[in-house]
Amino acid sequence: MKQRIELLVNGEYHELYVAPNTLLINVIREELQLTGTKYGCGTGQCGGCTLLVDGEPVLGCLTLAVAVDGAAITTIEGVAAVDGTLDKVQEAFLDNNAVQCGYCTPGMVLMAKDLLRRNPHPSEADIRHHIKGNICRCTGYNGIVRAVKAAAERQIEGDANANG
Amino acid sequence: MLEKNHQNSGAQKTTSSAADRYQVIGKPMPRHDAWPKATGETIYAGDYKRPGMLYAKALRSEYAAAELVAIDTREALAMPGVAAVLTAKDVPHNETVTRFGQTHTVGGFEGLYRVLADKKIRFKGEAVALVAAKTLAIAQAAMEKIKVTYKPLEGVFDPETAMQPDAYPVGEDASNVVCSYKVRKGDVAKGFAAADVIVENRYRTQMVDHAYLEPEAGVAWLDDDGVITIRAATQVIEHFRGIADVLGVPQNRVRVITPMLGGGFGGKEDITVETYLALLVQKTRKPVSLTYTREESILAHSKRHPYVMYYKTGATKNGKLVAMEARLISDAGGYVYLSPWVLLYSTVTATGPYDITNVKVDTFTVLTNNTFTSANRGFGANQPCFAYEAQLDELAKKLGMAPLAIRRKNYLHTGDALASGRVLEHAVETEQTAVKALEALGPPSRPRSDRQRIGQGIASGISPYGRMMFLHDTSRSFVSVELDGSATVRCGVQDLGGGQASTLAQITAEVLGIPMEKVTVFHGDSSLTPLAGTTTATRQLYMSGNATLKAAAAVRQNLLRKAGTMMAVDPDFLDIRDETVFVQTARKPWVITESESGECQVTYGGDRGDLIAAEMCPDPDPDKTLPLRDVIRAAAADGIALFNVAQFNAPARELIDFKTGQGQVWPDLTFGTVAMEVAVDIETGTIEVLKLISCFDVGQAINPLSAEGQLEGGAVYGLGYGLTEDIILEKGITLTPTLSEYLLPTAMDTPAVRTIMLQSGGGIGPFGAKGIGEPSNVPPAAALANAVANAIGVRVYDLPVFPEKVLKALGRI
Amino acid sequence: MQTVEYLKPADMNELAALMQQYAARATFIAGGTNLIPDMRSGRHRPEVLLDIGDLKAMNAIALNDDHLSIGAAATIARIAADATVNAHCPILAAAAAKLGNPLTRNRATIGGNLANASPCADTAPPLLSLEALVEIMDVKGQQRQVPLDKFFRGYKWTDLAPGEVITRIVVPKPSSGMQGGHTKLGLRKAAAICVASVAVMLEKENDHIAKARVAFGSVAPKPIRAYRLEAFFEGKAADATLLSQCEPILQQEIAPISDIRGSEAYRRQVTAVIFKRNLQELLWS
Amino acid sequence: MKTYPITIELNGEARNTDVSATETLLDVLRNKFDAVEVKNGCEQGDCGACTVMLDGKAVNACLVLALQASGKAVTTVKGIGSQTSPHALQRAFVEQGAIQCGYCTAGMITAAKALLDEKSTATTAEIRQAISGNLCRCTGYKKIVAAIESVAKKEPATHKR
Repeated sequence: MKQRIELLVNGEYHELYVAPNTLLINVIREELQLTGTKYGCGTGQCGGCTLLVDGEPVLGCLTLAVAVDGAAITTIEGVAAVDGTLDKVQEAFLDNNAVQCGYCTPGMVLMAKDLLRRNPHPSEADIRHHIKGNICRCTGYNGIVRAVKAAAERQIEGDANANG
Repeated sequence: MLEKNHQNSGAQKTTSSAADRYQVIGKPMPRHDAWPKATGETIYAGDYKRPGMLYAKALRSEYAAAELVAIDTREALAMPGVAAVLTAKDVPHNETVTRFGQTHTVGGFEGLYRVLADKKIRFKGEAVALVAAKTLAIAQAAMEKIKVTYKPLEGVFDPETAMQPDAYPVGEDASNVVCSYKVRKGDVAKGFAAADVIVENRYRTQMVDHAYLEPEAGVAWLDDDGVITIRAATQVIEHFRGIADVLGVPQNRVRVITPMLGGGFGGKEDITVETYLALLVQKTRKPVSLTYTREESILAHSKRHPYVMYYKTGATKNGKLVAMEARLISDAGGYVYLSPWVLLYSTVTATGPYDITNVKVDTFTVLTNNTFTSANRGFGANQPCFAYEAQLDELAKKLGMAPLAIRRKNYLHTGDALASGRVLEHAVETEQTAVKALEALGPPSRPRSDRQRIGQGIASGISPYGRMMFLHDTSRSFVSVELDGSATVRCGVQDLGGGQASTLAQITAEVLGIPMEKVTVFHGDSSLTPLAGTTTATRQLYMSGNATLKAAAAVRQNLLRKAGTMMAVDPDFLDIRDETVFVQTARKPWVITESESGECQVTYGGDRGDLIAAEMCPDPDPDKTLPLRDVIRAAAADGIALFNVAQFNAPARELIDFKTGQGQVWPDLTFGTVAMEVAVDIETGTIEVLKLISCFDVGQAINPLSAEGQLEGGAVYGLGYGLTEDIILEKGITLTPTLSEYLLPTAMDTPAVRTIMLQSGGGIGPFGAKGIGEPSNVPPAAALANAVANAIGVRVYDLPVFPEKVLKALGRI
Repeated sequence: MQTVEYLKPADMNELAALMQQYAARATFIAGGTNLIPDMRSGRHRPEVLLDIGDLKAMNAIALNDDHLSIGAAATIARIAADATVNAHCPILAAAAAKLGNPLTRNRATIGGNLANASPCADTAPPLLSLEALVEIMDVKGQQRQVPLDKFFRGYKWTDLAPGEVITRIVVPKPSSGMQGGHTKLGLRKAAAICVASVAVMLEKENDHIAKARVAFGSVAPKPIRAYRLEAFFEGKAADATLLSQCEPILQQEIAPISDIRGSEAYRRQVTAVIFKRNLQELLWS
Repeated sequence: MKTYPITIELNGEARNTDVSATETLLDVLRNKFDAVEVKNGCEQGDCGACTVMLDGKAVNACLVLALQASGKAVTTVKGIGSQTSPHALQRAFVEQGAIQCGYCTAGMITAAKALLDEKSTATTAEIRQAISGNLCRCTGYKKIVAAIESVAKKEPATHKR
């Protein structure tokens, strides 16, 4: 028996009928065809399927879709502006060579955004701690850490400009 | 002269010296693309899907002639699920000029190309706005919400009216005449004075549709590198340049991929869905899919030009043609597209395959508010054929000669010149094709009732293969061998269903001495396969066949050099057969010559493939062999290139003299004859085709099964032109928008076409092949009209030969 | 986008109940070969679709004492192949075999062909010449039978009131002396829309024509019975002069239009030809 | 948009989905069941590119509502045979050059299969008649008719699977 759920994904409303055991990652990737969210392990050990659900990071592979009925979800596709203009975190990832194969990047970017929302001035230790559930096999994390730091600085600059 | 006569399809391919000489060439074999098509696995343009794909629709003008006053898209844009609505103002470069995959600009031929209608509507069906939405249903609903304000204008729908100085201007220019050409040879006045009989008639051909089974379709997306990638049914992947120009992005940021096409016939030569898709992807950054409905296809893509043709032909009493004067007017419809090129083809072929002493030809192509016209299989060769062949029969009738007899007095032969002065240096076997075709037709059947009349008719046709020489045509192909002995071809050909890709596999297999199944062809990708030019103008076997032959020959040469070292034999005496290198004692090695101008001539195994007595190998040891795979591995270990990318350059000439029409337009031409027998019901006008023989000099059939298929299919394509197909327009409005009104021949209307292939070996394609894709459909309509005239004693001068026209000609209505 | 409802009654009782409930809002679908393209193009925007295609009662073909009963949802392909139809009404089977193409014949139904009431409806001329009756059920479940000729009221206009449905076609069994002929002219040999068609039923007694029934398709706003032509032949001796004498009457009976398939003049000419050929065939061969 | 559940036995496998009243069998086969071997040529029943067998009878999928096909068996060309286990018709089409662009092929083979299932010894005239709703623009039909003929004659008893 399918259950009706409502989701606001990247600002867009969806009414869906899902089986109670359907995982959120499958709804995002298959029903909504937002394939930016990656499948890495299916057991919550890699962070590839990280999503922001009502602003909180959540692993799509460990979350039932029915459990997030009514939630607002952000996927990597919802981070950049509609016209393709990149978010500051994405820009920082590019500038700091934080992207190699790119498979962990969506999860990393979302985690970084989450961190910066909570802590606009994170230390390197804060950053490493925050992304510890997101595995990267290419970069050795240095570039990612640099990128998050740079994003934090830009955010401050940006805020300062906005304020000034 | 080699001849193969295929009464039945399939297996009983005769032994000929070609069959002995080649391992793969000349052998009937299933094409490599046939299996996935038979089992439903081929993914055509409209079958493809991308995650998150949007669906597009094009809103089209309701009027054939109107001023576009205003477009209000707000309501459509506000609908949930609508991602984009575009009008002319959203197109970065809405107005450019039409180019046709050409890399060499020739002044004076390009016409205005407008992506979306702006200011003035020129034909009904012109795209006014584009919509992309989450579902097709939403896109459709949004399209209905776009408010367009038109101010209807008078319009002009008849090309002869449109030529008048005070005619309604279709476009922005005062004159509707797009261009005109002349051919002048001798003095027609003197010629007619010397003629014993003269016939003068007005002929009219109708507008027809390509009616490929696959409507225009494509899917486009932004790839990971931000390149706009378009996977669409197109005959010209090199439109990527024109698309990039419209979008205002560098040409290397647009990629066009073409999967197997569900037919093209010239209708997918101009851009159809590609630019629309690219614009919507640029706007939404999401994958977008667009497939035309059948009605849309009939309304909005190009058609074959309707012609009005005035022909005056004079002959002496023994049947020699001494003068011909022709005036041809073609209806270009709303936009120029390929009309100037098509007209040039008609102009130069207006005299047919005949030697006429004095010739005067004047041709015009004119804009009207009808559906625009452009390339359609035959490209301007079909219309004059209907007229010049009717003229021949009328003259024969007046002179009391048989149709074949008058033709035999006048056929051009190898070494003769066209009225345009071009000397036909390659094989011209028209007379042979006519003799064979008529012979195969046999004596007329007996009528089955007193209301039935039996008639027989023949028509010979002339049409080129290869593009116009002033376009400086080129093609490229990549061939490599793999370590396991298989081979790979990468070539930018578009495969329309004629076996364009499969042929390349066959050529490669022949050259490398491996079975065809061991060759894989990757085709039709503007970014990843070497560009091979357009699949138009019956040029791919000629151009890309030769490029592939050249590349494969280079790989072969590298391998044989290595084998020579390994076997201690001069590589010139080595050959490959059945994946084995051996000492060849019976034929000459490869000859590839390239002139200083870059023209290329490829010859295989001696003079056009003839067996030549061996210059005996100094150490002929038949037991000395090496498996090809071992040679490949040894060559690889040595770092010898296992691949080659070759470019084939067609011979180039500059523009012809437009005052006289003198000059050389094409590299070579194909000649053939169609013979038909019909039964006409003189009370209802109903025509039944009893026999249809198609005889062409194909030069060399690379794959006889495919070549026969082209002749059979071309014959029926041409039969439909003669019999039932008619895009009927009333003030620019199509009255035949579906396939129940636009009548293609069905299996019930079609006789079992009998094909006769002459194989002169005298073509300039690989192994002496000529192109036959387009030529095969040129004579059938003319043959039908001649057969009907023979049956009923009077002639129908307008195509198609509808039953009603038969009764009118008979004076019964 | 409008929401369309779809309901598929299991039997005639359910159908009657649904018809009563939805009345004029209901659109019936059986083969759908006309309706589905019309829905796609927006020419037809139904609210409620009642699918009668699989109703057993409406698919039956049965021979009774004095008539043949053909369920309205019987497909054209079935009618063309049916032994009973071929035995008793061969001209109906022949016309059915020429309708559309083999694929559409497997879906299209006789009820749909008649309800669509196109002047070129292929089964109409034979059924008119067989003096068939159309059985109609109204929204209250009441049945009535209407002669086919009265059923066709004009161009694509029938006796069906909104919400009514054809349940079956009743074809009186032709007397054993009756012979029939049918010809359809189209521009192709298959998948052709009719340009002109004729159906003739004739009974000869000795050398006289005892009874004549003639119908035409595609030569008037609707398929027509040619009563004056019938009257002209009845009681006359089967004489070759009839062929020329009947022509003015025939031309008065028909009122063809000019369209993309043929002009009025062409239709007049060929209608006379195919009619006379059928007559000749029936009278003298 | 009101939807209804349907079950179709597609090439022997029960498939479920929800459809609106106006969706056609063609829409559902191509868009929901990914059976893109069923081609869209005109959506009017004029071309035969979308021919499938519905309970054994050849029909245009564009002229059948998906709901009308519910509970019925649909066979596409993929249900007739595959490259590893081809039907005699598919082999004949390939080997005899009856395929050019291939866009009509799936429908042609399906229409031919329906014919031979009903009459395994079909004559040439019956073959031409049976495929007269399937348009082909490339081949001129000759090799298609010959391919079907070769199967009809060769193996009169074996094409029923």
